[in-house]
This record gives sequence, C-alpha cells and structure tokens, in this order.
Amino acid sequence: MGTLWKVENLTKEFEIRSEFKKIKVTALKSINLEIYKGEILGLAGESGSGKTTLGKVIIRLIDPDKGKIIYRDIDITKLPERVLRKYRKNFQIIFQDPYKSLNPRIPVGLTVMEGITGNKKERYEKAVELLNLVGIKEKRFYDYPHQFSGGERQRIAITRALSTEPEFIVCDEPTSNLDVSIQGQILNLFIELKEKFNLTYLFISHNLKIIRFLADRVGIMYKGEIVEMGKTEEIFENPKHSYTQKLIESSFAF
Amino acid sequence: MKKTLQRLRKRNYISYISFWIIVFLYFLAILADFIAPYPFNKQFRDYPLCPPTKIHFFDHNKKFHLRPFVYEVKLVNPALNQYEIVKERICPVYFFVKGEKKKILGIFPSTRNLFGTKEGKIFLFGTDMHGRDIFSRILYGARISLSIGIIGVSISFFLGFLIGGISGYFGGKIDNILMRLVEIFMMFPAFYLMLALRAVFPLNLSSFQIYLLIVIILSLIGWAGLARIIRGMVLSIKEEEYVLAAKSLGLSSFRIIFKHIIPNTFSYSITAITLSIPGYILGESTLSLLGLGIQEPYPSWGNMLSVCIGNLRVLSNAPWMLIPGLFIFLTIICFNFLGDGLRDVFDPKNW
Amino acid sequence: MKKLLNVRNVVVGNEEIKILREISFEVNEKEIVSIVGESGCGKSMTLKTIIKLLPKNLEILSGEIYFDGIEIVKYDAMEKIRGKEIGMIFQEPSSYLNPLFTIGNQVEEAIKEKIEKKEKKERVIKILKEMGLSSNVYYQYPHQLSGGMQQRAMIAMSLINNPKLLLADEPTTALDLTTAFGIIDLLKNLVTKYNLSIIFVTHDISLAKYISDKILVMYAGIIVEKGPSNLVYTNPLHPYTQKLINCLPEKYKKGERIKTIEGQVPSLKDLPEGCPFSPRCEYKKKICENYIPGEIKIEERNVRCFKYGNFMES
Amino acid sequence: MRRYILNRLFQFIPLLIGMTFISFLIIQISPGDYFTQLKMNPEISPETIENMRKLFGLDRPVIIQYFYWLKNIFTFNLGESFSYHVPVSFLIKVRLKNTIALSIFSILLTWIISIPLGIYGAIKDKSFNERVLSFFAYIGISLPSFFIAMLVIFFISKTAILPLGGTTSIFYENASGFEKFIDYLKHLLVPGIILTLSGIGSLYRLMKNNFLEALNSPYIFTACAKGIPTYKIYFKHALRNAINPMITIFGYELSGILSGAGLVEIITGWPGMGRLVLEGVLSFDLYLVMASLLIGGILLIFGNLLADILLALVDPRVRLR
Repeated sequence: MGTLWKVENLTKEFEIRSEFKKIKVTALKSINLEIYKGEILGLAGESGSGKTTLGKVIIRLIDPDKGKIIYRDIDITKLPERVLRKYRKNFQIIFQDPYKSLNPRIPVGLTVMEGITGNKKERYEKAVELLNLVGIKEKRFYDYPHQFSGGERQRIAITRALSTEPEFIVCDEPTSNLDVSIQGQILNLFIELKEKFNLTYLFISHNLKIIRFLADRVGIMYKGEIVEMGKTEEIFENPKHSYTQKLIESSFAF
Repeated sequence: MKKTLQRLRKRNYISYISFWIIVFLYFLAILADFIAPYPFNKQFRDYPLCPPTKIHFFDHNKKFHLRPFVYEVKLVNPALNQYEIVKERICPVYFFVKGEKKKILGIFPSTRNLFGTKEGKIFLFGTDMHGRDIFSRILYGARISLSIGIIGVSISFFLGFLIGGISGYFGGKIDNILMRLVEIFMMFPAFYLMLALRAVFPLNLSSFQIYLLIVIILSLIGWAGLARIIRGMVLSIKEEEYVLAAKSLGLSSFRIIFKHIIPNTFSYSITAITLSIPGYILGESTLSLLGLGIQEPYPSWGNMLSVCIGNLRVLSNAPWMLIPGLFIFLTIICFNFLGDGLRDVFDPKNW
Repeated sequence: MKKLLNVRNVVVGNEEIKILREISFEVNEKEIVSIVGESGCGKSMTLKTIIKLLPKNLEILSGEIYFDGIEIVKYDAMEKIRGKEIGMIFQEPSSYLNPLFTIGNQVEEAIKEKIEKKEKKERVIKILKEMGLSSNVYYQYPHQLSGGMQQRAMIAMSLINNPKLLLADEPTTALDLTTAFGIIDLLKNLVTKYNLSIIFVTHDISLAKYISDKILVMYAGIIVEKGPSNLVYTNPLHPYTQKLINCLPEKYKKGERIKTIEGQVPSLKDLPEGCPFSPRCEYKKKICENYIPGEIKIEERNVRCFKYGNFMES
Repeated sequence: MRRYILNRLFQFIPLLIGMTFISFLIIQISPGDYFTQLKMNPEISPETIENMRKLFGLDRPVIIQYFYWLKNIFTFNLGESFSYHVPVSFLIKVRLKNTIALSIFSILLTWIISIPLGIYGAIKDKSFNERVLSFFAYIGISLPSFFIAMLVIFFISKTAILPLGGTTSIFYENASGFEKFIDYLKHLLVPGIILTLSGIGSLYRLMKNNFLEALNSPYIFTACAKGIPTYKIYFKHALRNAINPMITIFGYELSGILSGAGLVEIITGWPGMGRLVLEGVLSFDLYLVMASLLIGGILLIFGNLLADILLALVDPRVRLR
C-alpha cells in the first residue's frame, strides 16, 4: 500500500472575537499523519477535539497555520487556489448535515452534474447513472433538496462527491444526523462504493462502534492532538492512552 | 417572476394586491401627460382652493344622465374661498377630450386627454392656492416621487452590494475598515445627515440638478444599511457547506460566486430593496416638503404638502391639500406589504 | 409492585394527522421504562402527552392516563402535578435553561412548598451537591457551565420536589460520550435513592437495554413491541424490532454487510392504511395492508403484529 | 463589567473621529469656504475675518485645517453662526435641551404603550384583537411622520385643546417654577404625541415578535413542566428574554427618533435641533449645520453606549463571559 497523504506538524489556531479580546483556540496541535491508499482511516474524538478541522485542513478547505500537507509527493500546503483546483477533483468531502450541504436553489441533478466534465449529454447521463447507483431515480433529477428526506439527501451528497471520480473522500460524521435504519443503508453504501471505485476514506465519527466496524486504522483525537493511533483491532483491544481507555469504556458499556 | 407572483397570490393575497397597486401607480406616473386633464403648471386664477369637483349622474331635477357630468362652480366669497355650483351649467365628462398640446412620454405628440370636460372645469382632488388642479399635479408629482425611490435604491444597492460583498467575501482588515466606515454613516441621524449634505449645495439649482442631488444624497445615506445587510449575508453563505462542497468540486471562484453565493442572496436582497424603497420616497418628500428639494412650479408629493406646514387656515379650510400625503402613505404601505409577502415567498421553507 | 402510571389507548392528534395511536403502557414504582424509536415516531410526544404540554395544534383525542390515582386526561389542575409529582429533563439543557437567571434561581423557583428563602437555598445547594455539582453552581448562569453540568442542574431542578416520575427526553444525546455515561449512571442511581420511576426516551436501543427494566419500541405513532429489556433486546418478536437491532454496526464484524431495513420511515401525513411498518416488512401479507394489528401477549411481551396469532392464513 | 464599558467607550473613539472627519469633509467639498459669504457682509471688518481665518487655520493645508477644527471642537468652540452672530455652541445649547426633552418624552411614551400592547399581541396571537392591532401597526409604520403631524395639527386646530408652537405661553414670564414646568410639558405634548404615534407601530411589532419568540423557546417549556404559574412564565421568563433584543435595537430606534424629532420639530414649531439645522441650511450657515450634525451623531453614540450598558446589566451572557 502506498502512501496517499502525508501530513506533518499540522497546526491550526482559530480566533474567536468577543467584545473584550480575541481568544485563540488551538484546533490542531502539530498533527502528524499518513493515509495509505485504499484504506479507511477512522478518526474518533469528542466534540471540540479538532477532528472536523483536521478533515477540512487536509483537503485545504481551511488553510493551516503551520505544517505540511503532501498529497502523492506533491506539497499542496502553499499551492494557490488556482493551481490547487486541478487536484481538487481527486479528493472530496461529505458533510455531517445533509440539510445544509446541498444548495437549496439548485435541483439535485444539476448539483451532481457540476462536478462532471464532458458535453451536456454525457454529463447528464453520468449524473443519472451515479444517482441510480445510490438509489435516486431519474424522475427526481430536477427536484429540489427540500423535497428529499435526510437519508436521500445524504445519498445525493455522496453522489456529488463521486461525480469528480475522486480517489479520496473525507467523510465528516456522515451518518450522525440520520436514523439508525438509514445509517445502516448509508454505511453499506460506503463499503460498496469503496470496492467499486477503489476509494480511500478518512472517516470521522464520534461513534466508536461505527469506527470499529468500518476502519482499518484509527486515530483518537483529544484537544487538538492525536493521542493514539494504530490498527483498529489493536486500539480497541489494547488501548494505551488513558483517554482512549475512557472513551472505549463509555462507548461499549452498552 | 410569474412563479413568484403566483406564490404571492396564494400565500399572501394582500401583498399580491399591493404589487398591482404599485404597478398601477407607476403606470399612472408614466402616462401622466395623457391621464391628467390639465398641465401641472396651468393656473386657473378664478379657482383658488376650489374643493374637489363632484361627478353626477342625476341633476338637481333628479333626471338621470347616461353620461356623467359636473356642474360649473363659481367663487362667491374670495376671502373665505367659498364656492357655489351653478345649477344651470351642466358640463358632461368626455373621454379622449381635446386639451393642450403635449408629448406623451416625451415622444408622441398629442392633444387628447383621457378624460375632461368641454366647458367648465373638472378638479377631481380640488385645486391649490394658485388654482392648479391637484389631481394632475399628483400624477406629474408621482413621476418624481416614484422614480427617485427606484433610482435611489438602485444606486445604494449597487454601492451596498459592492462594499458589503467585498467586505464579506474578503473579510479581515478590509472588512474591518469598511464596516467602521458603514458604522460612521449609520451613527449620524439620517435626517440631520440629509440636511447637512443638502447644505453643501446652493439653494437655487435647476430642477434637474436638484433631482440629481436628491438622488445622490439619499443614496449616500442609504448605502450603509444595505452594505451591512449584504455583508452579513455573504459572510454566512460563504461558510455554508454547499459552498465548501462547490469549492472542493474544483469549481472556479467565478462560478461559486455567481452560481452558489449570489442567487442565494437574491431573495433576501429583493426583500430588502422592496422594504427600503419607502425610505427614499420619504426622503424626497421630506426634502421637498421643507423647500429644499423639488421647487415650484414642478410638483412632487412632498412639495405639494409644504403649504400645509404652519398654515392652519389652509389645513382647516382646504383639507384636500393633504391628498398627496395619502398617496405617499398608499405607496409606502404597498411596498411594505409587498416586502413582507416577498420575504414569505422567497423562504425555501415555504416552497 | 405498585403501578404508578397507566396509559390506556391514548390517541393524540388533530383532524388531519394522528401522532399517537392507541398507546397503552404501564410504569411501576421504582422502574425505568425506555421508549425507543426513530425520529418522528412519537417518543417525545408520548412524554408531552403524559405531562399534558402538547403543542397548540394537537390534543388528546381519546384514552385515559392514570397517574397515582388521578386521571390526567380529564384533570385540569396540571400545575399541581407538573414539577411536583412529575419532573422532566430534555435533550439540550443549554436551550432548556433560561439564560438570564442563575441556576439557583431556576431550581429554587421550582420548589412548591412555602418555606423561607434561606431554607430553600439550603435545599437547592444540597440537591446540587447530590447531583455531583459544587455549591458554587448556585450562583452561576447556564452559559458558564458545561453541557454535562447543565444537564445535572436540570436533573436537580426536576427532582427538587421529590417527584414520583421523571420524564427524560433523550437527556444524553447532545452530550459527549464520556459525559453521557456519567449522567446515565446518575439516573440509574436516583431510582433507589429517590424512590423514582423514569420514562427514558432514546433512539439507541442498546442504551435502552442498559438503563431500563422495560422497553417500548415505537414506530410511526404505535407501540409495536413492549416487554422486559433483556427479552426485547435478545429475542425481539416484532419484525421492526428485529431489524432495528440487526442494523446496529456493533453486531457485525469488519467487512460484513449490515442487514438494513429497506425504505424509509413513513411521514405522518401519509401513513399506510394498515400496519405502518408493512411497506418495509418482509413478512407482509394482505391483512397487514388493511388493518392495524392489535396487541398480542407472548412471553411477558405485547406485540402488535399479525405474524403472531392465527391471522396470517386468513 | 467595568472593563466591558471601558471597552465600549474605547470602541467609540474611532467612530467619533471618523464622524468629525466626515463632518469636516462635507464642509470642505462645499464650493467656496464660508468666508466668501462673510466678506460680503459689510458689518464684519476684514481684520476679524483674517483673525478667524487664522483661528480655523484656513490658510493651511486641508489636513492641518482638520486638526485645527478638531481642536476647536474639543474646546467647544464650534465656530460662529453668521446668521445669528453668536457662537454656534450657544445656539445649540438652547436647542439641544428641547430636542432631548422631546426625544426622551416620546421614547418613554412609546415604550410604555407598545411594550404592554406587544405582550398582549403575542399572548393573543392570531386572535381578532391581535389582527386589528397589527393592522393599525401597519398603518402606523407606513404613515410618514410629517403626515401624522399634519393630521394631528389639523385635529388640534379644530379643537384647540393643546397649545401649538414654541415652548412657552405668554404668561410664562411671571409664572412659578412648577407652573413653568407644566406649561413646558403642555407645549411638549403635541410634538411628543406625534412622534409617539409614528413610533408605536414598529416598536409594537418588534415587541410582539420578540415575545412570541421567547414564548416558543425551550426554556418556557421547562418553566411549564416545572408547574410554575402562568403569570410568572409570562412576566418573569418570557418578558426578560423579550426585552433584551429590544435594548439592542434601542440604538437603531434612537436614530429614527432623532430624525423623526427633527422633522416634527419643524412642522410643529418646537424649537429644537431639527429646526436649527433647517435654519442653518436655509441661511447657508455651514458651521451651524455641521456642528448640529456632529452633536446629533454624538447623541446617538451616547444612546448606543447607554443601550450597551443596559444590556450588560440585564444580560449575564454579556456581563460574565
């Protein structure tokens, strides 16, 4: 397995402005990370641990303060947006809230078409094909996002991510706003798509049960740091860090 | 547009009606030359402060006339402006009656008016102290009062969109500086700022210069509020996940701005524009009312009311002089209703 | 065991929709009963029905609710029961606490007895301590506390009058895992300490099994299965319960496919005529599409499914 | 708390400087400086003009002139009015008092009326009475204040129950202190009522919406579940939360009130700042106009500061962070 992503010393601080002063919040504290081609890397942690920020920084939706992001031997940390745009198609993101991640004024089919290249007819056919793959029928191509249920919207968001034929997808808690019965469908879909398109996932979740089910390797984040990282079975069977132990204990108590 | 109107009709009938009233008012303003029975500056020296002419179908003998008519009136007491009708003089009202020469819309020469009388006078809303027909003056005044609303809001909206957009999209220091500037403008009471800006220029300007000046003053005052609204909007939409997703699809900034950000500000800005037009109409009326705006003999709804200030005799003897105020009120309430309705309709939650 | 709450055939809704349909269940003294189901199935609405705080457009159309000798549906002095006999806690304590008043003020205000201010304060501080908070919290405002502390303050507020029943509406969903765990253990301990019964609403059936004695499984406004937690979890009878438990990722090893429930939860506005689960059910027969099954008692459990009894042949 | 207020004060300084700069700029863009007018006045000697020129630094570059002007402003030397031949500061002092009296009077009256109405409207939302109230609120919002003024004056002129114009009656000179006060109040009544009428509509709507929003908040549900009496739910929990946003918008409202007051002053003949500005504009008395503009702005800043302090007092989320 080759290395797809390499992240060195990644640091990010946010400024929160209040009436008095600027408060600096450290979201990421010198993170080092490698993602191998074809794996599912799970990233677990509680709210405010910086896992979502890490996901966004890796694909440069947020710029880091310090550190290096290397994608397939290319240092993309400082690439200007204009140049980066070439690579953007290779890595996509799926957000937590399917109600916010689709433009409310664009029919879902057209949203999917945006990422596809080619002439209009090809793009349309490809979009229909992809939507079919996730179980959205062609007759709903021109429907607006608000006409779909949460689960269907998440499927559409997945389709949009697939439309650029990426090799890597950041999945940012993609099932945590969905019902249990829908969650199962979406998780299956992720597995199927991974096999079909040879994808690599960075799967972010606070739900350790899902992480254990899905991930090959796991990183546990706590207050902006990765406190422990390793093969999934090893981490879950023999957690070393006290925080990991506590987290696993409270997750699997029931 | 059609779809919006249909939705408006379904969800909020009052705003739907308001929309058509506004359209009708603009229609009246555009065709003022044709609809008004008299030119705006035509003085009937024998008819100062003449009350509104009543239109009759029955004469004093209870005889029915198919064609409506008016009685001729005569000033009987010049000191108290008392008028009496002359019962013998029945003047029928005709459509497409011959009047003075003019150019409709400034292009088509014509001598016809929509309605009028061949003998006698018809003053639907009465006359002012110089014997000018208030109805005709209201129609001509509508041109100024209504157009300033649209032109003023367009200019401030352009400024507001530019500055608010830049401020919101780029953020950081630029945002900081621009927003301080906006705050400074908003920290002056609008009325004082309006008068102060007016004070910079001489009082006696040509009517066209004054028109321009009013537009500029009102836009200078109005842009700040709109810039703030648009900045907030851009700021929040910029952070929306669908914009981030579009960015990660590798779309160009141009496409992101014009396909994903701006369309999502549209509904909100149209509402904001609609709701801010009354401010411009009020601004113009206020300036003209105080004698700082449109000057006689040119009518605007504001300056037609200026005789009512501090002139109790006129107010109590000739209350029809207040009619231009009713038109201002009607226009403003319609824009307010329309704005509220649009806010409802544009909310994707209500689709 | 004494019955504390007895809900009989309650229907809630309006002319257009029925949110709850023929809900019946019992809660005994010192018992934790969980209501499990997916979003929109009527879990929270059941709690709001018991305390009679339904949204304006909904009402109890029929049925009876007996609580400690009182018939609640017809009872019109609910203020006497709310907070005194029945307490309630919510999913997001941050928005359910009034941001402008101190915790002390808000807890104190709930005290029903007419006692002196000083005594009230002592009582509040005592209960705050029992919930694992410092006495300093008395003087603090909600925004100064973490989510877990806010939830503890909410619990203190709902228990200050020693109520007999606590309604808990997903009290741990918005909290972090480690924090949630603490709250759950706190609630479990309260049952014996305060002689309390709890109705615990959650979407997580494993959590329900962990915390409660009895589980009610709801689907589209109907209780499809109810019974002792262990039985329901290990040997579910209703096809929906079976599938719901089968959906859980922890039941599978890596690389396996989750056995999912196809389709979606129906919207309450257009429910199927018969059993609401029938469109997603693999055992569906003609009768399921036309009639809503009644309750059938099997091994300490009540199930609403035509699979049981002798209906399937007909 | 003290730090918060100091901070707010500190934030207003750049605003203040910006405002003085813009006022100055407006004088600058006006064609010719105002000495061109003074020169035409034969009563003023060329030496006086030259002295004033020096005092205002008009022989220096523009930016230096600004600082001269600024220095003069901070010593309350706002220049001399050429039409009245008295210091501008003297004129403003007299008029400012009346404007502040009018504004405070109408703010108090507006709030006293619209807060209870707003609460009533929210509690009885969608009832017949509420619809009638909202309808009138709509009319109130859409009626221009000058038009309301004309209608009220029309009514007053027919009934003559209240004095119109000025601040005092003829007998003012030999009246006692209390009578003087009552007389002043009587004169204040007409402009005050007009201003109140034009402000009630929007404030009612705001209050109604805020109270409705508060009533639909989760913490109200908690209060209900606690079983506390309805009046306490309304007047403790909902009211406190509905008032806070009202305080925040007080700053914006104030701007509207000052503007409205200016216009109403002119129409009813109440000798306040608004009339002063108009007189300044009509006589091309630039220094008078700019000084009034600046004072108007400073009033607003103080109003906003007051609102900020008030908000901090009632909202712990602002006070304690």
